[in-house]
Amino acid sequence: MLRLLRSAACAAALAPAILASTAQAEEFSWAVTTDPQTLDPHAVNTAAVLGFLNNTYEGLVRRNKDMRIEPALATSWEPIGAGEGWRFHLREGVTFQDGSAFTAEDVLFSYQRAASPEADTASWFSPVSDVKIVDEFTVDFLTTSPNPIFPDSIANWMIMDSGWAEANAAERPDKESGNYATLNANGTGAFQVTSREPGLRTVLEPFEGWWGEVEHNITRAEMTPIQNPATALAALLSGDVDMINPVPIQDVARLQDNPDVTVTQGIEARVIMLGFPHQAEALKFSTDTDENPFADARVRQAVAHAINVPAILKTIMRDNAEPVNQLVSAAMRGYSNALGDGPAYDPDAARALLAEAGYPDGFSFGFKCPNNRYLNDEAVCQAITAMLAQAGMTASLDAMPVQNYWPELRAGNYDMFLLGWSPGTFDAEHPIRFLAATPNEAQKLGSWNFGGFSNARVDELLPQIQSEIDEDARQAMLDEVAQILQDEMAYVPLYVQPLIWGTRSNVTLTQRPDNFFILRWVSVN
Amino acid sequence: MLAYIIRRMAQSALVLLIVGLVAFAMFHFVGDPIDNMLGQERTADDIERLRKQLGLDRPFVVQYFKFLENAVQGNFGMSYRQGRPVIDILLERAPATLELAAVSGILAIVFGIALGVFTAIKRKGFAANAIMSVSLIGVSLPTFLIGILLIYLFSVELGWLPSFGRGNVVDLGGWSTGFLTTSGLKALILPSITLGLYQMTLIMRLVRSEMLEVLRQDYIRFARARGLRDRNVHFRHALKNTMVPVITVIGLQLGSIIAFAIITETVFQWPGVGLLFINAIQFVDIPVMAAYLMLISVMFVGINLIVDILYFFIDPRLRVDRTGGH
Amino acid sequence: MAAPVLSIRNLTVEIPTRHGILKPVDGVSYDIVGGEILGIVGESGAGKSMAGNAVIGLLSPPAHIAKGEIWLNGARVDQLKGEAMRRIRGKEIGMVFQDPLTSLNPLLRIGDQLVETMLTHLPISHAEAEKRAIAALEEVGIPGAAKRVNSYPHEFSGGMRQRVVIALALCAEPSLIIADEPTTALDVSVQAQIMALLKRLCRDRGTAVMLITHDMGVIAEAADRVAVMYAGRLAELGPVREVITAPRHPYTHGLMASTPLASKGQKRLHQIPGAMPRLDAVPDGCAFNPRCPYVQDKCRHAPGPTAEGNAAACWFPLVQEELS
Amino acid sequence: MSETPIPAQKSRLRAALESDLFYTFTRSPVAVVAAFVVLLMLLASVFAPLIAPTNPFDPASLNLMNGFTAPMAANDFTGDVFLLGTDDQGRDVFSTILYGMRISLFVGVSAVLFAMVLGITLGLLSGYLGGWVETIIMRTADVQLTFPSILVAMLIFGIAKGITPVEYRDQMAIWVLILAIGLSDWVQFARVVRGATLVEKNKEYVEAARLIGRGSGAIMLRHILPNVLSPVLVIATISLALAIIAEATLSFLGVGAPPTQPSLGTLIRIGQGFLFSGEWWILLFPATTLLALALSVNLLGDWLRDALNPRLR
Repeated sequence: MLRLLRSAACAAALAPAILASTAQAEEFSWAVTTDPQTLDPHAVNTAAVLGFLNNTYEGLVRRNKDMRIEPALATSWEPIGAGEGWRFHLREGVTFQDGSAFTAEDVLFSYQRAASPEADTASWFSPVSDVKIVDEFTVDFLTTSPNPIFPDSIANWMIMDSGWAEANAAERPDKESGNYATLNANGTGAFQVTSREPGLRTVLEPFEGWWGEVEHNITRAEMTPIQNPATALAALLSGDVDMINPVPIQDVARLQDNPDVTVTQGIEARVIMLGFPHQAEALKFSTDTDENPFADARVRQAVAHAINVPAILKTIMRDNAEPVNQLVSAAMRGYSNALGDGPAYDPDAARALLAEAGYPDGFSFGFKCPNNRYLNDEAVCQAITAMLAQAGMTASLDAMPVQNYWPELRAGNYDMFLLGWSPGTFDAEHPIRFLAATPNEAQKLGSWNFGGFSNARVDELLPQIQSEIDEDARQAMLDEVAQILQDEMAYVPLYVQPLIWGTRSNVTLTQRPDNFFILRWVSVN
Repeated sequence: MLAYIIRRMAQSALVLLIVGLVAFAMFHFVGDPIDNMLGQERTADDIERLRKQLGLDRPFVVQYFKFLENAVQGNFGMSYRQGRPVIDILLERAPATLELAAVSGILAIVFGIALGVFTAIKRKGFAANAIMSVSLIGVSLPTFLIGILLIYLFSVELGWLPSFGRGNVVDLGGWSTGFLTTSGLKALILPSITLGLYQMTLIMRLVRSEMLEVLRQDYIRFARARGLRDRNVHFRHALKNTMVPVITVIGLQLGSIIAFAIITETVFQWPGVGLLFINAIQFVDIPVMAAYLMLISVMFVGINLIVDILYFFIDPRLRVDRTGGH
Repeated sequence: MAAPVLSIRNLTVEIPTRHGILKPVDGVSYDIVGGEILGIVGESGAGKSMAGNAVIGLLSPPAHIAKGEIWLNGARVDQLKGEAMRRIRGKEIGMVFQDPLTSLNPLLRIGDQLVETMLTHLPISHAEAEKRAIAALEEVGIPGAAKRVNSYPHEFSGGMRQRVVIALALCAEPSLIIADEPTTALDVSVQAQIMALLKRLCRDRGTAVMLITHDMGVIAEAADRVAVMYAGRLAELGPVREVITAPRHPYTHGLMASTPLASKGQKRLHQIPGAMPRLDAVPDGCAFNPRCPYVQDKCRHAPGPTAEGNAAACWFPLVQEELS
Repeated sequence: MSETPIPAQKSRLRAALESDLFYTFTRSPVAVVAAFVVLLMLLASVFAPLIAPTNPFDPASLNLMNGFTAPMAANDFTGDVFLLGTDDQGRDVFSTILYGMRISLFVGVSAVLFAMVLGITLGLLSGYLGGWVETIIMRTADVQLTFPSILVAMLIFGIAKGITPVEYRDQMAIWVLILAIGLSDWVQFARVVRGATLVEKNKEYVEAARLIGRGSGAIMLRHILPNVLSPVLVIATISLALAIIAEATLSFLGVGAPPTQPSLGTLIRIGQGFLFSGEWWILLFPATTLLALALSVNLLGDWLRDALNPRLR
């Protein structure tokens, strides 16, 4: 039996590719760099997976075009008592794509599933002590302490149909062996997955029974992973795909001049920064010192002074990124407006600080950097290496693929490293919890604080921030932490990574700072 | 002959064992799969638990024998990344690579032999010398650059051919083929040229030098002295003798076509096993990497076996001591 | 005397090199009539084989015929090119090479090699060619020819293979056979058989034979006349018996004296002092003059007279008693 | 990459060098031009520090604001002018090419030398000694051929990086590359040398040397080795071109020379990112240089193959 996988496109294939994309106006195809490794919304907590699944699964709440929380499967929610938890009122008449109805049972099941040890999303629910079904369309989430940001923190928690999961033996996520939910999806979202070939293509078609108002005009959408940036760009230029993410930064200017292509730019949530081995006795890769200069805040400040961030943004990022003075971007909740600018580019000041710290002739050290994780990461690290050298700090740069990078950082094989952080909750509390809190395995704190930065005041403020309901009081504490981190220069924040999407010019879409590509906001003209 | 084949098979099995061992040794250095299986909110506990679950905490030798034990039963485990049986993924991807390799291989063999014979016969001619020199460009630029330049020219600038992928494929009972659709055939052109160019050059040069060697043999002089037509001398007498050493190398080349497909597939986003392997490296998908290397080895050993059997048909002297090589 | 099958007139082959133009064959003339075996003898490098290659048109470039004429059955062939010359090869001139081990294509059955040769030159059907192939093998004395016709060359012994080669050379019934050292690579015991075979076949068919060899024994046994070559030139030409028993050129004399066949009775073999000059250092005058025990002034300046018909290329030919 | 076919070679290399080789060389314009290019590039790499206007490997001397300057045009910010422009780091492309060529040639030559010494040794041993030595060596070669060279190189690169102490890893990158490419390349040397050794060891002169009591080592080195040198020389030349290309390919796969000390391959890998963005010079000049270098070496190898094979002359 012959089965045409893309029946409609056969005729189109005979015509030149550019005509094909306009002739099939409602067909849309886009290229991503990383294929989502699973369709299970609770198995892996990464942007590639959650971003894609937002098109087919939905949570109780969702983010709108401005990243604000808006009702989704819950129509409204309110705190219970004085911070005992949150009550969600569920939307009625919602069905899953397989036709079964959405009820409070599904919410409870999805909580149990997403909070299970097998899931990768359990940390979202660490403040939750219990979940109770009040009635068929009301659910209570009880928290151990007041949790003002809880609705925000579950925006990517997606609801799965309990009956479907049980029928297909997918009651728990299975990262190792996978299960039915790894390759199949059954959400309540605007699109349903009609074909899934991992690593090759995933086809989405509109879900006719969706509860929401349709803004898009897509009849069929196809997602293809393309790893090589040049190939992806060629595919966009030749019209083989309608959208690519990201556009290589160096190509932005050229694309903007191309009438067939539109570039959509924005500021991502991801802050790029430098990290240090705060607790190390000595540098691992130095040839001229057996101390750890980076343990001294003055040396870290010297690093900040030595780096010409504007020059990096001008050349390597080509004016497509914004400098930043803290660990979150201005688009995030809890961003500290009160915080002053960080150390400006000033090589002389850097040298002076080094001399003050006892290193008038500088020192040598090893600088680890990923080469396939962040936009132009390797080039940025090279530029930083050059700038530090000009201030007397001789870095030997070791750039490596990310799969080797994290193990190196965990093993402490670095004297300085590059890190990008995107707060999953879109809140300034997030990086404090993961990057600045003293590492504490039991309390799940500081789990990405490789250098072991430790400040008693920060550790003291963090639980207060987490439970403070008053916005102003909370912001004051966030400002204080931001100030401490800047004074200590725990990390040297460099810039906010840009979002650069390229589309054919007949496509309109909305870009969100979390870099999620939301298909229901796309139309093809 | 049967005894010979059995002996070859035994040797091949040994080769596979060693390949497996080496492949496994490598995995300790390609990185840690854990980071790709967990999101940024994972804890050290999560890492340890998953490591244990995957058996990564056990000694390397234990892991290897476990792998062998399963592999013998045709079970290559589950992909860490896709959570599916590796064997399914490989079977799904193999047609793309095999079709690409087949087209590239045929291009390389047909043009390689034709041009090799031509340049050998017209050794002093201008055209032959021009072909010899120009062909070197094919081996003097890295494959990935040739691929990117082809995309730039034929997809972006001219818009004639697709820039990536396989086009539309038709499913023939589990085998997806791009041969039956126009877009599938068009999609094959650039990748197969990119992949075949290097091998074509090698085969051409090999055929030329072997042919020159054959052409100065006594039996060719004798054939000429008997007044046989040039066509007969070149294609019946010379080419057949040329093929004896050439077949060995072509066999090896076909194996490396499949390996070199890694690069071509990356450049053209060709959904074959090579791309799968590169992705597997990126995500430290150890079972996929191991199975891929075993697959390559099996193919290679198979090709070598076929080459050996071909000898029986081409060379009546049954001279199979190829280890001497040419 | 009948009209010669092959007639070579003043043939000169040249090879241009960076050391100047070499003349491996320099002004050689001789005739061969049908049924006659002309032995060409000389040391290696004397130009024997080169002359044979020139006749059959298989000189490998840059060697080429610079001067002279080659006539075959009354037609001039030295100026024929490509296809015209190819039609003559095999059809009018057969050739037997030195080494039967390498003369046969190892990958083709001998029957096929015979058939393809006949089909190339003779207007016969494939079936007829196959029949004749078996007959040809029988004729050269291959036992069980009907079966062996399907065998591959490596399934034959050296002597048998040379028989096959002779069958191949003769299968299109050429009027001239060039046999280039046909027995050198064979066991002594087989040599005589092969020579006898060649001799018999050619006598029967009236084929002219150019028998190139360095072995005076073979010449003495098989040839009717002999041409002695030295440094590309013809030193002496004459009936075998005369040349062997009464050489007139001092080189021939030396050659005979150093051959066991002709010098039996002598206590030790004679040796000519020195060595044949390299082609890029052929001396002025007679090429043999530096080694000649009878050299005179004239020999150092004037090239020897041309040996034609029945003569020696020597200004002062020996007139001597028979050696034996 | 497979073995390059070299017909067995009998004449003595030295004799060829003394007379005919040089003669045929002068008669081949292609060879003369190729040799000239190779020589020029060799000299340029050796004397790169003297020729290059800047030292691109000295990070302290770089000015990022010079980045993306077009050839022979003044930079928007600094007003500096560069012959072949600058790359994304503000490095003078001409200088990076000179230094990159140095790395490429160093890696290529060292890898081939390494492969050659290893291959000749193992080839001689297996050909001359035979028996289990031969079995082990040639089976190992078979196993290695089972692994396509590019995978072998990746594998060795991975393992070597893994077992190198972290402190030395930065300096090791280049050596690891050499090891990886060299180890993936020895098989063809070994095969050819073994084949030639099998032919030579039964020759009368080897027989004679054995009879007068020469030791195996002496026979291999003094008698057999000189006779296998010319095919080895030809393979070495072609391997050099292959090694340079292999280094570039490894660089594309992310296991090449470090970006702070880029080879030609790394430069091309970086430059291909700028193919569509208009900064053509970052790709074009290194790619042309690599092409010219590899092409010339290949042409030389071609010529050498024909020239050292008297029967084809």
